[in-house]
Amino acid sequence: AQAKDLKVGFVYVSPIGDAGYSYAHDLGRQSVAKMDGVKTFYVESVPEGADATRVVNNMARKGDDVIFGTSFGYMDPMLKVAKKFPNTTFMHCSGYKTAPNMSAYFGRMYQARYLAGLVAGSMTKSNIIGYAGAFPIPEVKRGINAFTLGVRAVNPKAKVHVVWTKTWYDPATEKEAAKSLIDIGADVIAQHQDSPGPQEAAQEAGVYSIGYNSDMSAFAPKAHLTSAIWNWSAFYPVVIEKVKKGEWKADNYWWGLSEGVVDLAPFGDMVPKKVQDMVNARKAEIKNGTFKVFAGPIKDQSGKVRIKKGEVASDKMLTGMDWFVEGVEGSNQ
Amino acid sequence: MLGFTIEKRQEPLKWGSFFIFLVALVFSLGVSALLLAIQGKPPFEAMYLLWDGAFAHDWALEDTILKAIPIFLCSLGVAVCFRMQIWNIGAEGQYALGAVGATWVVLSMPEAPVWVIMPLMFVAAAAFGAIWAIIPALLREKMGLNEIISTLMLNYIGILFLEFLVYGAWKDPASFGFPMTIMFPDTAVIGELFGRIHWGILVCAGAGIALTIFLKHTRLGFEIMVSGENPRAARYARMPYSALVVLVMGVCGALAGWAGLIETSATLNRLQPTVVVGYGFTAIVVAWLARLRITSIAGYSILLAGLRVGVENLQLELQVPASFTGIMQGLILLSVLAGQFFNWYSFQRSKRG
Amino acid sequence: MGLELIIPILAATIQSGTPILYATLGEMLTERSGVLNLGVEGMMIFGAFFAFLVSHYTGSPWLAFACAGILAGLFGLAHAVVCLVFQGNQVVSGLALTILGVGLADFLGTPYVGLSADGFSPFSVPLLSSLPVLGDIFFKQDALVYLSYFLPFLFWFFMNRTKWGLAVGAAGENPAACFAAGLNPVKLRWAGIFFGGVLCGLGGAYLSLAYTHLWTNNMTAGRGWIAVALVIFAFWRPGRAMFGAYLFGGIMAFQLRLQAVGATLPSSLLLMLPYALTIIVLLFSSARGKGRQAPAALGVNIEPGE
Amino acid sequence: MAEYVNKRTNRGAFAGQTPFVRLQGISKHFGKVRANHEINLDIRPGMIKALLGENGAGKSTLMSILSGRFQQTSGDIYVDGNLTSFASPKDAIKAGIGMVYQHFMLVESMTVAQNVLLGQEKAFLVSPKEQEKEVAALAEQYGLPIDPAATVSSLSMGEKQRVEILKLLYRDSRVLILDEPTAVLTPTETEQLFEAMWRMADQGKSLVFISHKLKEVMAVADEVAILRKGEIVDEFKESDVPNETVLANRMVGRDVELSLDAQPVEPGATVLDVQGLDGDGLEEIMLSVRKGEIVAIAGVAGNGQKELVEVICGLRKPIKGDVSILGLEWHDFYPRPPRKGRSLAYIPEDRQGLATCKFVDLVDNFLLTTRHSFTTGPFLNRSKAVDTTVDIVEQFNVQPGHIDADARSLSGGNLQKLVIGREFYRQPDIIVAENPTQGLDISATEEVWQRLLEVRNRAGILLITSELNEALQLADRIAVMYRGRIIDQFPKSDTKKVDAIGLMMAGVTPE
Ligand SMILES: Nc1ncnc2c1ncn2[C@@H]1O[C@H](COP(=O)(O)OP(=O)(O)OP(=O)(O)O)[C@@H](O)[C@H]1O
Ligand SMILES: Nc1ncnc2c1ncn2[C@@H]1O[C@H](COP(=O)(O)OP(=O)(O)OP(=O)(O)O)[C@@H](O)[C@H]1O
Ligand SMILES: [Mg+2]
Ligand SMILES: [Mg+2]
Repeated sequence: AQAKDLKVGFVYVSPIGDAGYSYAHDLGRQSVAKMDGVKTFYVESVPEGADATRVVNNMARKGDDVIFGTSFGYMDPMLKVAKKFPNTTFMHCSGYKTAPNMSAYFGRMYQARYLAGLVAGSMTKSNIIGYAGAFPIPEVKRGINAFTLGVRAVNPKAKVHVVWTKTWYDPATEKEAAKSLIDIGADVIAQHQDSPGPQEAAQEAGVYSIGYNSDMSAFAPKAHLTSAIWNWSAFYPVVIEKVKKGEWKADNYWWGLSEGVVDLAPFGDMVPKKVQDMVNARKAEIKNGTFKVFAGPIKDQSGKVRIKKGEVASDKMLTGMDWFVEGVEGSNQ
Repeated sequence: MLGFTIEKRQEPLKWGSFFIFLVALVFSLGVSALLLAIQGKPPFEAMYLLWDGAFAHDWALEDTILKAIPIFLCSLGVAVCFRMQIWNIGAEGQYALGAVGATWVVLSMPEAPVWVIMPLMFVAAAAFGAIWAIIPALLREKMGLNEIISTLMLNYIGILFLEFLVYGAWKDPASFGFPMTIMFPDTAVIGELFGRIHWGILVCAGAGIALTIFLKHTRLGFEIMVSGENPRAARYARMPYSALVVLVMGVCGALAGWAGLIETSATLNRLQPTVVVGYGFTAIVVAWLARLRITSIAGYSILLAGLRVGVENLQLELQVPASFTGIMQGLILLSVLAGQFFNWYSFQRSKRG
Repeated sequence: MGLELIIPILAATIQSGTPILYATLGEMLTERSGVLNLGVEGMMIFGAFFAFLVSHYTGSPWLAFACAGILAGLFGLAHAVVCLVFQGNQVVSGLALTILGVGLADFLGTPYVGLSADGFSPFSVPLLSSLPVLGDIFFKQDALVYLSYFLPFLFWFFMNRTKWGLAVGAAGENPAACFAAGLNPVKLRWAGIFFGGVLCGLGGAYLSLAYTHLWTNNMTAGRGWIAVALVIFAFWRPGRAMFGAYLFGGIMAFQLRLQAVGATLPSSLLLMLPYALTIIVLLFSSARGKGRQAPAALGVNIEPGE
Repeated sequence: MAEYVNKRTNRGAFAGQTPFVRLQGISKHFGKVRANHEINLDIRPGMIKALLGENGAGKSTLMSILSGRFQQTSGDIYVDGNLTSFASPKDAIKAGIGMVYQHFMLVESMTVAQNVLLGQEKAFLVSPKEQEKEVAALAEQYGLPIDPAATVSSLSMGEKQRVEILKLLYRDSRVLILDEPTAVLTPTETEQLFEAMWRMADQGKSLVFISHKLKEVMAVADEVAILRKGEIVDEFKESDVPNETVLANRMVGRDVELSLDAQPVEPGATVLDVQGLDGDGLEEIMLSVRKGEIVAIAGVAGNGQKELVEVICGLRKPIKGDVSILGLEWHDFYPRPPRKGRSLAYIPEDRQGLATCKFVDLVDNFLLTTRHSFTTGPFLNRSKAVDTTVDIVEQFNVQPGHIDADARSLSGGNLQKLVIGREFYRQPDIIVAENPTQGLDISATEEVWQRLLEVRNRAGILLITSELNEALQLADRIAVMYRGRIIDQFPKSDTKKVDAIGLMMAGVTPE
């Protein structure tokens, strides 16, 4: 029944060899490639902006049926191209603009971050938790906030200290950032970069760590509590299936724990059974929708109430989250 | 030793040099093809795809030219500095500052009519870029600070300054916290001229012609040439050496600034950190390959831009990784560079046993 | 900030300065032989990759360290071919080497991202590490750091107290004189480029064997360029190279800790610190006019038949 | 003027021995240029052989072949009767042949001892102390006093030359080639050099001596060979070296006059006035030059002449004291670029490095200091400059006269003529000429001297020279400089003082 293969293109912002964000997306692509009657293509290291327009345009011109753009900065370029190619399906990751032939999608990584925060908050003794952040953009800040909410849910005295590295994959600098956090007394290190540098720092210093992107336990078996991980294989094949069946429609897909796009890696041995049970219970609540991470009241760093009691942050607010919740220490720029 | 000696030519090759360039190019493409063949990719198809994606269609040529525009402008300025033996490797930072200057104008008068906002953007971009270049010029002349180091450091500082603004005060409130300014109003956007080519290309042409006339036919141009050939002779002939240093650096900064302006306004329509993608460094390579000659700079800008664009086609069709661009670029540079040797020298069968 | 934070900062300073120190000395050696090689970044990442590769397969960090140096040195010889044989422009050739090196390491290294390999870990030097303050700063590091303590002195000794070092220096100052004295300045420059490349490769190896035990693309992240700048900063003197590398590493370590304790300055501004301070420190020292001059023939090719 | 007394003691001792080196049919081409053609030459032990010839005759090229720096296009070299070939200076050094080049081949940033031992260190590890001891001993042996620990850049020209000679002696060279060694030396240093040369010859070494100064050749040489256009035109043995005039005529191929007729001109207005100039090593300099006169500053190089000239010519700010040029204070005169009329012309010693750009053609080199005469608005009128350059090249006999050739393709003498033509174009009222004939051959020297005498009618000339003969030939007034001071000034007619110049240059004031 294969008259013509479905051609699917992916545009990545960094090389897929970064073991991180683009790599995770590429794993998703590979599961699409295994589907019958589907061919995949990709271009990596495409800077946001003019280059992205050109690449997306060329993909459409070459007859790709579905194009996934996996970085925020591809939003406007894809929108431009989408207008010119009404028969092509465009999927943009992490943005908010849509068109009749363009959807936005992302994963609710913050849910996994919150769970990781529960673990960290239970394990800290010094009540100082370090967080090595990549760039001060909403996606990272949202993760830090969710993590901090998790930490303070079990340990209201704990603080989360943030250091920005302005890198996505510089193991040396990221390790150094983690060490700087350990130097000020942090005994759990979380990270939002793609390299396992911070994990190493934690292992060497004998403190705990929380990974990101994929299960990072191999890098720091003695330190690794858990990781907040991506699983795009749970999403991409579903979309392609929809397109093939003609069921696709423009929408805003935000999938999370319940769909399996994000998850928590297996716990390290040092995490007590009691904590594991508590986290798993909360995970189930999130999955079945009885618990919302960003449910008010939530105050920001200055003590101002940002989300009132009884309210839940909208997806729009989450998309543009530009402030830190109470309990985060550090600059939000 | 090998039965050959090296002879220096009395005159450099003229048309032969183009032939040598082609041979070097073919050689490096051959090595690249070989690398691909080792990886199990079809080498001839790959070379065809490269050509196809960079030059063979209207749209491909448009893409290439669009990319060549900022490279050309930066390279012009860099070449002027190098002619005077001022090692300005700060075009990247000056480019960033130019983008900042232009954006500053847009943000402070978004409502202004096009004939006010556009000229002011050009003035501000030139001024910001020039200031970023004149700082190291003054440090060099007044304090003896090596300009390689100062321009290199100012690159980092300039780019971080751009980030500081865009992550901070200049962030578009409607950008959902992402580091980018508001969209420029139409009055501040450099429009299309033919096809997707915007009229920034006219700026290139103008700058190229003006600079050629300036260097060839004016007294200051002559003084710059002499100062580059022999700074001591320039001092002897009482040329205002320090002022000339400031002048060439200023010109380079202004041109790089314009490149930043054009890229921001014409292709991004707003300022965001990704406007900085290394054109300033590519410009150094282009300037040297062109041996600082303006017409050659145009050619090499298009060549290097075409390579960057063409390799994407390779990625799409053959799943060749992006890093292959770097490999090809490096190989082409090295072999063209080595080939230039034959412009001045030839191997002769040695006469003595 | 109290002593309990200053000591870790200084210890971190040494660690983050060490890869830069290796590379700076490498570029310095090449420049002292009269060749400007802007390919430091390319050779460093080449070294970083092969160090990781060899260690990953053999499990022997020392072997990996040696291989990284040799392979990076051999890679650097492309610069020698272009500049010494074909009289190519040294600036472009070096840039090309960086572009090629980063590309190759990326191309070859992608399958190894995310794997880990054995490497060097810190150990305390008996006796010395129990010194108050100094022990914690200097003597609880890894073997490659200890090695690097000797490097500037060895460099100085080689250049000033050995036959070959003096010859290399002469090739950088006045190749014609060197030739007339019966030496072969072109060969000496080959050596300068090779061994300079070796040191750059070792600097890269430090990143993937000691600083972290990982390989990723773009691992050097601009450190090669810093090394090029530091050679000038150091006025071509090895002792000052140590000062420059530690200064730079120190400010980097300092600004991260400033963030960690909760400073609310925007990170962009903090990240400017190392670059701005490099200029300022250099201004002070060049204002005092205490610089050794650049090698007189730096960047000038030796024409055949001259 | 001092006559050199030949102090050889055993000239005859080596007579009849086979030559160390025999050159047979040596030719050398640079592209189309035929620098040497079919040259046969013997170099014998214990002999000082002088090579004479005009600029560009091929002397340096021939000796560079012998020292391994160049390879001959054809011809053979025999050392001790055996056919040899030199692929590099290393081979020549091994064969015992060494050369002191016209432009020294020293590493300025290294010490004397390091330079002498460069490439010859006996062990891998080098001890500066040992090296210095060794070099000091060698210097002692040949009477070439030098501080082995000094950095070369701090040495005077004469000392640098001693380092070059020590380098050769350290390598046990049997043949020492000295290319225009006296061009940069003071009379005393020249004398010391000659004594060293005699001592070396007496010990059986062969020396080749290239010079344009016939007096020196007559004094030191045992044998003379004359080159013209790449060929040997004459060879004289010890016994039959003819007089200077004959040598000069053979060299040039026509009759040359060896002395000038410098009729004094009535001096006019003061064009340069220096009052109490102090600082930068200068002390209380008082000096004035009037139109129509040539004032020579005689003195050993390095006694402040450079600083004085740089102040007068605007390359250095006066620290204390008054300098007035053409009636204007220094600070009023010097912001102005060089323009036609009411201007100062500077003919520097360093023709290649300072007065011209090597890789630039003659027109642009001409424009260097005359550019303001060819400027309209911001533009430079190059076609007019081309015409003028053609005129100047013709008028001043610059050979070869291709104006689109690079400056480096001109020989020293022709480059100097171009510089002089250019500087005279602005019709300056004051001319500062610094060793204007250094390195030039006889006919070029003669031409330059003539030009300076001619222009005296409308300008005042300050002549800085380390060559006494030049001062005596040209000057109306002579000032002697020593350690930054002018220790005496007198007219050339004051024969008593003129005789004492040599002493004054060494800092001894008579009376
Ligand atoms: N490297 C070179 N390339 C091309 N031509 C050269 C080179 N060296 C010398 N020549 C030419 O060879 C000829 C002989 O030059 P050479 O330097 O031997 O003359 P010379 O007798 O030493 O002159 P001078 O008295 O000025 O020192 C000249 O015509 C010169 O132009
Ligand atoms: N690279 C070169 N290309 C062409 N000609 C050259 C080159 N180098 C030297 N020459 C020629 O060689 C000649 C001799 O060179 P050299 O440097 O000995 O100058 P010179 O004539 O001896 O002048 P001076 O005695 O004042 O130094 C010059 O006249 C010049 O014509
Ligand atoms: Mg000569
Ligand atoms: Mg000469």
